[in-house]
Amino acid sequence: MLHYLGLPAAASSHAGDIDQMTVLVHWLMLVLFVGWGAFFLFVLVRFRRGANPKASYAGAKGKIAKSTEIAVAIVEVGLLLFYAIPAWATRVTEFPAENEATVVRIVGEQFAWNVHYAGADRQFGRTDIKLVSPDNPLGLDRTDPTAKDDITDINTMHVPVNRPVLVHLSSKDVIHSFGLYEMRVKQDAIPGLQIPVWFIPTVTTDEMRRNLGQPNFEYEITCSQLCGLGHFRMRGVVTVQTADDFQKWLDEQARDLAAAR
Amino acid sequence: MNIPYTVEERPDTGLANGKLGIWLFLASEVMLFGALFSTYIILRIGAVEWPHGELSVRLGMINTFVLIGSSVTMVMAWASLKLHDFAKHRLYLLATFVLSGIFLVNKYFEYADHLARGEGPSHSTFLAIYFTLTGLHGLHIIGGMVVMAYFLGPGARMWKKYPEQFTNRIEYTGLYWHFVDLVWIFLFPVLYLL
Amino acid sequence: MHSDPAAIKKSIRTYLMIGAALFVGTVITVLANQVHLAVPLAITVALIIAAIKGSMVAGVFMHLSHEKRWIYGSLLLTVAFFIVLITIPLLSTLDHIGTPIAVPAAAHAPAGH
Amino acid sequence: MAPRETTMDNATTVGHVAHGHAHDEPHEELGFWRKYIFSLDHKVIGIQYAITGLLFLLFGFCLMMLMRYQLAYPGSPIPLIGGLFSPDKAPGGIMLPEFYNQLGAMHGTIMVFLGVVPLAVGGFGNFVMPLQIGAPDMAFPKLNMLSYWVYFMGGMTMLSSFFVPAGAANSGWTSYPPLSDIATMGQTIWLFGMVFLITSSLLGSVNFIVTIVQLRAKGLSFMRMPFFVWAQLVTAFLLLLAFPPLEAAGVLQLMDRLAGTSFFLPSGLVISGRPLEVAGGGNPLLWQHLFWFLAHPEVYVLVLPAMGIVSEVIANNTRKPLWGYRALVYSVIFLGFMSFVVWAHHMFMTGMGTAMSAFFQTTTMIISIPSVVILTALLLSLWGASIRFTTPMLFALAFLPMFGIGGLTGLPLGLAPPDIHLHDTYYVIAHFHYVVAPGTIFALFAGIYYWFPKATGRKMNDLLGQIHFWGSFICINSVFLPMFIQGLGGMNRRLYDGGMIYTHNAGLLKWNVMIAFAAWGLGLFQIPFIINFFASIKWGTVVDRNPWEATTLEWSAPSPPGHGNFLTEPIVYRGPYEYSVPGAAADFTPQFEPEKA
Ligand code: HEA
Ligand code: HEA
Ligand code: CUA
Ligand SMILES: [Cu+2]
Repeated sequence: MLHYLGLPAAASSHAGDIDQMTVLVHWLMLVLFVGWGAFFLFVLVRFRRGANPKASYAGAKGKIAKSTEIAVAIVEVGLLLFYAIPAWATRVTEFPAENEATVVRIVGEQFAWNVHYAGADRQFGRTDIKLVSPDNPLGLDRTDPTAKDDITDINTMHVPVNRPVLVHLSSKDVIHSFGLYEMRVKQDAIPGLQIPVWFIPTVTTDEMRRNLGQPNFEYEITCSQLCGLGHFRMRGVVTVQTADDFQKWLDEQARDLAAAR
Repeated sequence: MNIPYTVEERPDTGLANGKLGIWLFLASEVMLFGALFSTYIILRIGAVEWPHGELSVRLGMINTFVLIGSSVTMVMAWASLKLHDFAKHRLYLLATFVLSGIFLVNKYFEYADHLARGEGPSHSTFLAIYFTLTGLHGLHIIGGMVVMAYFLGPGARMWKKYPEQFTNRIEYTGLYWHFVDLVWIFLFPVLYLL
Repeated sequence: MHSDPAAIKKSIRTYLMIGAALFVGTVITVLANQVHLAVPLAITVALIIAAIKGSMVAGVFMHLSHEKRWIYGSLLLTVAFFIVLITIPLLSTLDHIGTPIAVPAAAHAPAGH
Repeated sequence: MAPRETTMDNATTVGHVAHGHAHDEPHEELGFWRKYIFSLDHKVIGIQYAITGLLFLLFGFCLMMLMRYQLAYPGSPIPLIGGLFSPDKAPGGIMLPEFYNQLGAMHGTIMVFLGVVPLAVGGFGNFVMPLQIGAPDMAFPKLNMLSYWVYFMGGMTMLSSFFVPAGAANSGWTSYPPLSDIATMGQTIWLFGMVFLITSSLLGSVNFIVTIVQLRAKGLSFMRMPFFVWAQLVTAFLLLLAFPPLEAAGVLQLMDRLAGTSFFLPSGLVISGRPLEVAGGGNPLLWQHLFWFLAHPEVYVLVLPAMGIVSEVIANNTRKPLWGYRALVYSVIFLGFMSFVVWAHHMFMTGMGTAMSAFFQTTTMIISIPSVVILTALLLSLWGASIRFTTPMLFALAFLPMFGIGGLTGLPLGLAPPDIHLHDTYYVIAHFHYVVAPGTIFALFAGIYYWFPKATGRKMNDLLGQIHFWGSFICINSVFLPMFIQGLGGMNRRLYDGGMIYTHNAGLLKWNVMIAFAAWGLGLFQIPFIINFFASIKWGTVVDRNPWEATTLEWSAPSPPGHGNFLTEPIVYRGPYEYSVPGAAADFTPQFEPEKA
């Protein structure tokens, strides 16, 4: 079934659970639809005026209806209790600890994703909306000691594979939505709120390119909430790397920062 | 051809059409103000600090008295019709009209005072809610006054021809008016005191 | 409902009494507010008094104390959804995984977008 | 037009009667305006609603056919009509993103609030319901006329917004702030339009409830009411209690836009690089709660009347009683009640905690059960039937599997974890279009073919009807089925370029072309219907009172019914669907036929 649903390739630790649930629901839907559909078509033929000139006042007998309805109810309860509710709980409660995760601040704006790493000191520098300017979209206060080593970027995000990623999601202006289809992640970015999002990428970009045979494949951040006339082009890229590659990238960024000062 | 139960009550429901109609309308009004109270609660929960004593309790209290008074005169206006005392009815209805006028004048001074101090709706969440809630309530007052004016003026003619129906209409007007009063009874503590 | 003059006369007396009671209730609310109670207590007191006054108006002036099945039914439904409308959005706001971003309130300027 | 002649002559007396002092009034002859435009007769008002609603449906559809061109061929000039658009919409015939968003928002708004609801409730409700309960008219005819005209003004307001600077509302039919708070002037017009539409609906729903409760004919107990009337009753309650919160929200958003308040604007917003000069302290999610508190019940407002119509048509064309009438009634009541407590299933991605999401997932699963019950009952009604495949019956039958698809695909959306993947993708678009387009719209077509003879005294042409059905059925499925594939593949909705910039959509773009052609084909297949509709008014075969040999009260009135509807006061002797009663002479025993001792 999973294959036939044609979902994008899964690339996070929890994607399996979600896909499994999607598959189960679609089985339920398929069974119901085919069951009723078959009954429907049979009845249309069997009881057309030609075949059955005199309708029966009594109509259908028996408990088929009640039993199907009860069956549907039971399956739905099962889906809720054993899949949906627990799975959701892990999404919104079991966040990784800051020290054993790659922590990233992501701030949506019309129409870009600002990416903010705390740098070596693992502390995000102070930001102030009064400092916001074209070359400092986050309004990061570089004079703040904790901000000196902060790494910022736009529309590109780097994360190491097989290590929890903890995103602190927010927005500067309107509601955006942080969608990562391969990771089965989606979360609205709501101004005035900082919302945590977590996932564990399990396939690096390079591996995925090989698996799919698409040399130019990228994990894409899609904006999934109408946010204005640029909504359709509010695209970001997530590069999932091996731990070393990621470390290399971090060092580069640090060097560039030093050079800049 | 005649639409049944415009005046007399339908035996099995015990209602005339208008009675059920006005109550359903009030039901929707409950949901309207319900949403606004919900807004008030959510914004207040999320507020960093909430201003106190920004409004003049004195004016608010006076207006509460005025509205309660108008509710009494309104119900009296209806009762006197039931007693077939049309003159009294007009007196009470007029009183209700005047009282609601006083309420609005009072409100005007309150608004003017705030605006003079540059405290418009855009000044703070509290004032935004204050102006929106009292503004909508004020519109309801004005609506009520229009209806009363009608029954004091041209509408009154009906009394001669169709007394019971006129009485019903005054009753429905009263129901609406008491509701407006009822809303204020909640608005006053919520906005002025808490 | 009551239409014979005697009954009306009697109910008029109740109307006046209720009117008086409402005045008193208002005074009490304001006084209760003068003695500065703890905020939650103040709120409950004020709302309880308001509720009592409200039910007086509804019960007597609007004759809800004796109405017909259909009106009770409709209002019951309304009250149910009213409660939903007040509580559920509030609960959802409280049970939210996001944390408000503390911002020094922006300059109080008459806004123009 | 035939029905108007007869229905409108003494229209206004109805009004006076409503206010009780018509007994001694002379019948003055009415001028054209009072007769055809400002009529107080529920049948005329119903027809006015229906035609206006149909025209808006057509308009909303045309907007969409434009959008589908942009999605199929992004950035290439619209052929033929492209030149007609002003440069701020489509310079050189190439649609701008601004314009695309306007079309999207207005398509949704128009279809829901100006098309389907006015047709299903204002049109069918007004015309059929009083006839089915044996009432001479609505309880408050003047109010009835008022609600039509307020609706009309709302519609005109919405249309006018296309011509204001920067065009119509462009924040989606959901109008989420802060985007809508800072949006262009069109949004203000949209809000005023909504205030009109909501007011109209409120007046209408009060009128409907009072009419059903108070004006039922002698002997028509609640459990003898046709299912259509039940559906209208529940719908009216939904409108009455769910719309006011949106009206409140609309007022708040107007305050934000016009008075500079910040109900929906949190502190510290930075719009295009500049801090926004407002007090702040607002809450954007508050709007979503108030909006969906209406908009979820609203979707049942879209479907309940459709279910009512389908039940009537099925009972009539199966020539047997509906299966489980009581189950149907209880389900529709329960459905209406539950629809007030599921709304936040549209908000799972806003950061809901475990408890609330568990609550809304559960209520959402619960609400699917009554729908299953209703569909099951309608399906089992076919068992033992003697099915006449008339045009209305074809549309009514098609409704069942189409609603089935739409409804079933609601289930994965109702479970939060699968919704992570499906939220805001074309899967959602496909889900609800299956319920509203091949679902509700088909049911409305069924209703038009079914009651047209009652309204005009003439039947619509069957051949054209069959062409209309098969053409629409094939095209509309070719439009919406591929959207499930696109949605599962992760194609977002509301994308101006049809998702071109995303590499993961590469394999899905081909469908956009096919969908576009299917949509235009769907448009073509509406032409036979439009021709049929207007031609039959003049040339359709004349019919008597009861052409379908039906059992409900409307068929005891003349076709078209005169002023006051019934020649003799109707009396009800039995339930609504007494078809093929054993031992009866005919295969239908109308509600209004006295028992012969
Ligand atoms: C008429 C309109 C209508 C109806 C009836 C429904 C019915 C349902 N809807 Fe839908 N919905 C919409 C209109 C509708 N919806 C709209 C407009 C939106 C999008 C708004 C927007 O974002 O713009 C939406 C969005 C929407 C969402 C949000 C998705 C998202 O944004 O992420 C959800 C989530 O729970 C949902 C769930 C449901 C459910 C569980 C039902 C259930 O009630 C369905 C129950 C029905 C069944 C279970 C079918 C049973 C039938 C059978 C089993 C028989 C089959 C028959 C044959 C085969 C012959 N809907
Ligand atoms: C009742 C609601 C309704 C209906 C019926 C429809 C009908 C259709 N809708 Fe729409 N749609 C919405 C409600 C509706 N839609 C909403 C709420 C949205 C979301 C908007 C948003 O994003 O904010 C949406 C969005 C939406 C999108 C997504 C756009 C985007 O996300 O960018 C698309 C894309 O194809 C689409 C297509 C269609 C099509 C092809 C039809 C077809 O089925 C049209 C069928 C119409 C007809 C068959 C016309 C019938 C009428 C006549 C024939 C007239 C006869 C006249 C006389 C006799 C006088 N709709
Ligand atoms: Cu950002 Cu859409
Ligand atoms: Cu919904």
